[in-house]
Amino acid sequence: MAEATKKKNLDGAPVIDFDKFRPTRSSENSRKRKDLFMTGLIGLAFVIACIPLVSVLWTTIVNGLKRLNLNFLSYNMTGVVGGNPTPSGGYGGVVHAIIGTLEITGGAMVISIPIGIMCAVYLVEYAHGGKLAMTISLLVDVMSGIPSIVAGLFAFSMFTIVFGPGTINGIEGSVALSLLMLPTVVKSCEEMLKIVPNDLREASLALGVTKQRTITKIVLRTALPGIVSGCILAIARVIGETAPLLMTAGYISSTNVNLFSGQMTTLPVFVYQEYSKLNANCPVHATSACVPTIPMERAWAAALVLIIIVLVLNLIGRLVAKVFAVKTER
Amino acid sequence: MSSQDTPVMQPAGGKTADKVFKGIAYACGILILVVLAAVFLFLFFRAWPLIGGDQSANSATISSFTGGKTNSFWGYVLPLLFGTVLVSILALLIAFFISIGIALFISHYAPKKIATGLSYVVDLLAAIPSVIYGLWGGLILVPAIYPFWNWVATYLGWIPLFAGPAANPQRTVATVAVVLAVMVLPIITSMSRDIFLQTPTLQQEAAYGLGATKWEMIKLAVIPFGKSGIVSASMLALGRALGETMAVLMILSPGLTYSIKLLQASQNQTIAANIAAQYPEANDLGVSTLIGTGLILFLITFVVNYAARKITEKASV
Amino acid sequence: ACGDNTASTSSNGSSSSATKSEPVSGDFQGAGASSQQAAVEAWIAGFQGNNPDAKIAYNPSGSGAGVSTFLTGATAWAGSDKALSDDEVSQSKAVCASGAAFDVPVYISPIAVVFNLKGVSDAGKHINMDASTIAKIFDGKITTWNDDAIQSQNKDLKLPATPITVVHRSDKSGTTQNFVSYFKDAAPNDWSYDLSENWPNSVGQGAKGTSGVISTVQQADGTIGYADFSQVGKLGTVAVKVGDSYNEISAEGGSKVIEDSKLDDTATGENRVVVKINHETEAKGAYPIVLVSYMIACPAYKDAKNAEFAKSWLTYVTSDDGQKAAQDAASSAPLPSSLTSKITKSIEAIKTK
Amino acid sequence: MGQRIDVNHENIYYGDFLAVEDVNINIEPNKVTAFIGPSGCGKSTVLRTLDRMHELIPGAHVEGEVLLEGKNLYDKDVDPVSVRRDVGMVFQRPNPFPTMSIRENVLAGVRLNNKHLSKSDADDLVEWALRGANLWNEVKDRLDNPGIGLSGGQQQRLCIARAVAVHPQVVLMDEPCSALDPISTLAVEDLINELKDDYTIVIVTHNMQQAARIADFTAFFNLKAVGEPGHLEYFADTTTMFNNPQNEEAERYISGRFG
Amino acid sequence: MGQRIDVNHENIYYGDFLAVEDVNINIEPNKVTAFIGPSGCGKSTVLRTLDRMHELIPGAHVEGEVLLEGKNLYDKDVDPVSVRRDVGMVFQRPNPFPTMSIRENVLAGVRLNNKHLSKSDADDLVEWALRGANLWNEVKDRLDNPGIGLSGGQQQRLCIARAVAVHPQVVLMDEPCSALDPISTLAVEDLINELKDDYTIVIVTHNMQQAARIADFTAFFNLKAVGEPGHLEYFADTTTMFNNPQNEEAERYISGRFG
Ligand SMILES: Nc1ncnc2c1ncn2[C@@H]1O[C@H](COP(=O)(O)OP(=O)(O)OP(=O)(O)O)[C@@H](O)[C@H]1O
Ligand SMILES: Nc1ncnc2c1ncn2[C@@H]1O[C@H](COP(=O)(O)OP(=O)(O)OP(=O)(O)O)[C@@H](O)[C@H]1O
Ligand SMILES: [Mg+2]
Ligand SMILES: [Mg+2]
Ligand SMILES: O=P([O-])([O-])[O-]
Repeated sequence: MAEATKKKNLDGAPVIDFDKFRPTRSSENSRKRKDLFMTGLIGLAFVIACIPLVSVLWTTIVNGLKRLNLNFLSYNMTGVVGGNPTPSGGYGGVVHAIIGTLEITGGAMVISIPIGIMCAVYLVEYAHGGKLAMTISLLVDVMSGIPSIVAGLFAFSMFTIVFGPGTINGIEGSVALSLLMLPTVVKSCEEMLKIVPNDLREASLALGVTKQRTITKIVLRTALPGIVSGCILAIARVIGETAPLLMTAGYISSTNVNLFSGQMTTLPVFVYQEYSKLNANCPVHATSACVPTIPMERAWAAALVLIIIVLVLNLIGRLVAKVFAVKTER
Repeated sequence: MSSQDTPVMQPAGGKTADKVFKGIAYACGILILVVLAAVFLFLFFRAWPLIGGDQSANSATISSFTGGKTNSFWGYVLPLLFGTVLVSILALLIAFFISIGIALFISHYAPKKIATGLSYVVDLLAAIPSVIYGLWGGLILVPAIYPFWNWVATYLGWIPLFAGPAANPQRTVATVAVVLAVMVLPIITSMSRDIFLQTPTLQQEAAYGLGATKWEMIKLAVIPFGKSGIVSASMLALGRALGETMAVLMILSPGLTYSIKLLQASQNQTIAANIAAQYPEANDLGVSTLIGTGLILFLITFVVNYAARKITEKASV
Repeated sequence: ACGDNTASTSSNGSSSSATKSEPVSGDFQGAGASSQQAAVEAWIAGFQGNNPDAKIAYNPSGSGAGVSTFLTGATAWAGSDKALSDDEVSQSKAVCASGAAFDVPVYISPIAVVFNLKGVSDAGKHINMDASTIAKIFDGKITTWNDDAIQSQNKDLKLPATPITVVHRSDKSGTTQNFVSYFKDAAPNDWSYDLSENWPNSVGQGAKGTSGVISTVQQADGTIGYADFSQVGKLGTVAVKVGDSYNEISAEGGSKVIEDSKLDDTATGENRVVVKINHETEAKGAYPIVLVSYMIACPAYKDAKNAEFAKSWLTYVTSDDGQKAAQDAASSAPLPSSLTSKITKSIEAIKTK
Repeated sequence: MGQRIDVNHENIYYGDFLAVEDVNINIEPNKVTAFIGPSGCGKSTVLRTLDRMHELIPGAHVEGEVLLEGKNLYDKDVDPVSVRRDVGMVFQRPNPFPTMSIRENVLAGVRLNNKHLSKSDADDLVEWALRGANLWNEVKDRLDNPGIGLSGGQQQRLCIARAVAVHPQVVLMDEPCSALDPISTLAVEDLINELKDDYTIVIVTHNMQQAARIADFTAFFNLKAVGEPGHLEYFADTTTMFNNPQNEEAERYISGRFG
Repeated sequence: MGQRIDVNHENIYYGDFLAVEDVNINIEPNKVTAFIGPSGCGKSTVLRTLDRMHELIPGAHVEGEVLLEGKNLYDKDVDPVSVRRDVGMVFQRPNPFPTMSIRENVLAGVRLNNKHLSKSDADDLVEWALRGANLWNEVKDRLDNPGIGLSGGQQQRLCIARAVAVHPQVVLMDEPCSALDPISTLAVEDLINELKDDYTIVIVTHNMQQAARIADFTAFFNLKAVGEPGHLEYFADTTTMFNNPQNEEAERYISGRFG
């Protein structure tokens, strides 16, 4: 067919010799090889990463299971002397640390989740990318990089300056942790609010619903599963913090349920303290019930408990997210 | 049904609630600024004796921290800063490519069922506390990794970074970087996985439709789409690495030099681990000094995150 | 409270002759040296045997933090690996109801020089060294195990050419200070550094805490480090030259040094019992590298309950019962009788009511 | 009953950008008025000023008057929230609330305004609105299923039901059928025809046949060039517009028709 | 030059769900074949099996044969990557690569095989493809601007240019105009008319007028009920299909037409 005569489109178009661009066998092969190579590399990345990850979990589980039993979960560390068994037949436990962990993280949640959500609401629903909002969202990003030890120093400085030197209590730890949680909460909520389709806001507003109710009943409700899982990630980020809590919440071997007074032990701090003890002494006349390696065994068992708590939290979060899952179109 | 002739535009209820809600939202936004300012101010206040206090006492404190190697604050903090940055960047370098690989594996290579499981495992790993990584790194990894680093030092020793002899046990920057890489890997992985999964199907099909292989599709559609997400994930990861305390504390054999001999012990130390190591035995002035170094760490992470954020902004325009 | 392991009254109740006073009750807090932790745990258990209503918490946050906390008045006593400085003594006047704080030794623990050397430590053998050799090793002057300086003191051992890896504490530590103060006294020519709780040189490797040192030493062949006696486990220990003999580490050996030591007369302030360890002792069977750890208390408290508690607590801790409990729990050395009367006098000075 | 809308000298801005210029139009009560015109000429923009949705866009504002039964919507004392209650809106893409069942979607306008309805009142309202939206028979057995589970056409009718459930006087529709298949489109068009007995209806459409089929009046918007503000070029009853337009631009646009 | 496609006994699955059943169709070279039918009947699904895009959906698979000039695309030894190069595709919504300039978008496909394209070759190719897609005059001055900055219709033509730049034998289009305004639609329709000289074109459309205007052959797909598999109900040349269909279902569907 005489091409040029018919097509007005291609008038004046350069003539292309498409044979030149035909894929050659070698180019095809090299592309295929590259594809295969990258597939291999990506698979390999995965395998490489699995080695340490599996090793961490495996070590913790194997070492942790040795001492993880009901007794360990129902007693604290009072009256535990050296490697000797306690009257209940155990070797001390972590009930005080579990309570401390839950209360301190709970305190951090109570502080940071409402603030975080409202801050995200401000950024997404009210600020519309104004200058202040840009600054705030930039600072939130920056804040997410605050090292946990700095958060600890901050809470320590604040409490010792405001409430007098030597102040150590659970809520001080909560404040340190909430500083770490806050940016994570804000950012994940922000993301979640952003992906709520604008259609829904407009639909609600067009029904004559006030902005506040649109936000609480439509936007936040639609984003809820995402917010929940975001908050869980934030909790997971802080529940294992050790360094800031060493400074702020201290360490105690008995159970303290008062978040606002007295020292509190958390699981990670417990793990660290037991690791620091390394070995317990068994005097020469001790019976065979005395276990010299008991502190390390307790450390691993507590580490396992910590991992299990994190796992359960994750599961709960996912379940919540699934049950309330919201399908927005596309 | 009847059309009740409502008067036109009667005032709607809920105006007060509307205003209060808006006020709270604004206040929470502002609170972020206040909190950051508070962090800075409280730290600064506690570190004040470093500047406003008795300088000879300060010198004595620092000299006692360093065994007399230096008695100036900067002489103390700069090597720490160097060590902090060195370890974190190494960790990021190690983790980055592997994380992107895993993220792609989960988002585009693994069968759906496996991918869900893997994602879950990765999310879980992000939550493993650093103290556990510290235990694992110090007790399991250090002896296990020695043969490898020794091999590296033997055959790649001509590269200054790997100058031998490899310390035994390997409580070195290299090993710590590996542990930190493992720790930050889930962060980068899970964030970039989420982004990769969001790549519009349309873009991916556009690439496939042109006859792209899977990898070419990823290069054409997935990576460009995820670029800024990857940067911000890495930034978060770097932030975490910069401030990581327990794992470094429990593994690294510290030193206060500007050395880059990754395989030798007692070369570098990080600010965060140094604070944790010195804090328990520090007296009042010592605590001020440590808080001073903490303030520096705070400013550094601030600057790094700020810069990274600016990069992300530019990239996404 | 929830989950408490009820203290076994039977174990320590048998000989409660020392403490006849009224049982104390209430919540009491202490903080300080981590080295004392194991002993304090035992003391708390023992003390509660006689005073079941006393709740005692000890935070092993470290000597420095412990003293700082004590000086804010937040704790009833502090544990510390070193005696108070003059400054701290004067600061304490603000906290104590009257007078200044004082310190008494409560815990004496030998510091082991541990090593891991194939063919020696795993065969359960000791290595003999004198102060100067140890100092040179820890200063990086002696770098292989078969160095003449070592070999010549260990005629019956065939030492390998393995390089020596020194392992020291990376954190600030009372153990370090006590350890190097031994060099300063016993081998001053081979140890030029200032006395400090921080490790002064960059020889070898640092590790966090006693546990870090022990696990590092365990991890490689040719390592040598120092650690509290109770943590030695299966590692080899160095027998230290005292006079003409090489003495292995033992609790009694530790006591003997203290017995042979004088009080530090530079420590100003009433009731203070500060030991100046005689590292150059030639006493038979003595082991000269020891850590002496103190408890710090006020002679008078603003809170009468604290006063009562402090008196009763310190009395128990320094009693034979208390020292026995610590020996069992932490393989520490008992306080030598030469000190007990002074200590008792200081404690008696605490004003109750 | 529907209410009339009169727009006088309306200029509409996005920030500094004048998007639509000097619109004057009288929208008759209980009639269907269609807006047509090329893309970007400002049909949606004008529509959204009729219930003050326009001002939700940051920086957007309006000059001139929009009179609803003689009362200017943009008067100081007028609360935009209540304007939107009187003037309902249906959007291009169906947007039922994904967290709500069909029933709750219909009731959303009432419930979200914190009005408490007895169960029987609610049931009545749901049935009335869904019947009005021609959807009752299709969904009456699954009112508690999520609204998002319906087909596109059903979803759009659900959105119409939701809009009418708050008893507006006017219903605005922005290309309500453009995301629908032909069969669903027919259903929605039928519905519009029925709704005009009770409401004043304004509809934006790309589809001139649709305008011809359902509108009583048609407004043709145009724009001189991209970047220039759009304007109302020609307004007439639908028969005139499509058979005998007295405006050259409109004629050209309509005769360039196809589809 | 275009190539012919013959589909024999094709069953298409999404996992276990049989979406389309027993399709047999012969697509003539250098003609435009339109797929019409109600929503969900499987038009897009069938289209996507013609260049093996279908199998990209996890679990999706195909039974039967699709012959491209006699060669079965689904043979073991056929590389889907090269199939997709020979059979280009244009999608419902325009999807230029957002990070690339107009120029780079056009070259994206060619670059895959020719890493080092000389500048002049590249320039020629870009001009040729953009002219072919009727876009050259509109964009020739801003080839380095991002492709995403164009209007919808321009973007769609850019996507067509990108598809033809790799010089395929067949171009598949899935409702290429449904997101476009009428004027852009016209431009794309004109373009399709011209493209058939060089390519075999298969187009899915909702718009029967469009099919009537541009297609040489029309395939009517139908489905008995929701959840049932779709099937090819009737295939005929376009004149027959719209004027005198020999199939009752097709007749009903077409006469229910509007728009
Ligand atoms: N949110 C906005 N911000 C800034 N300008 C806008 C915005 N929305 C629309 N515009 C501009 O206002 C003008 C009118 O747009 P509008 O959406 O009202 O047109 P339309 O006639 O509805 O077009 P279409 O038929 O494509 O829906 C256009 O120039 C458009 O670019
Ligand atoms: N990704 C998918 N997974 C499972 N089922 C699918 C998928 N895509 C389409 N289907 C199903 O396959 C059938 C055919 O869908 P298809 O999209 O091909 O129809 P269509 O004729 O193109 O419809 P439309 O006109 O709405 O585009 C429908 O029942 C649909 O639900
Ligand atoms: Mg519009
Ligand atoms: Mg389709
Ligand atoms: O008790 P330490 O000071 O050696 O930790």
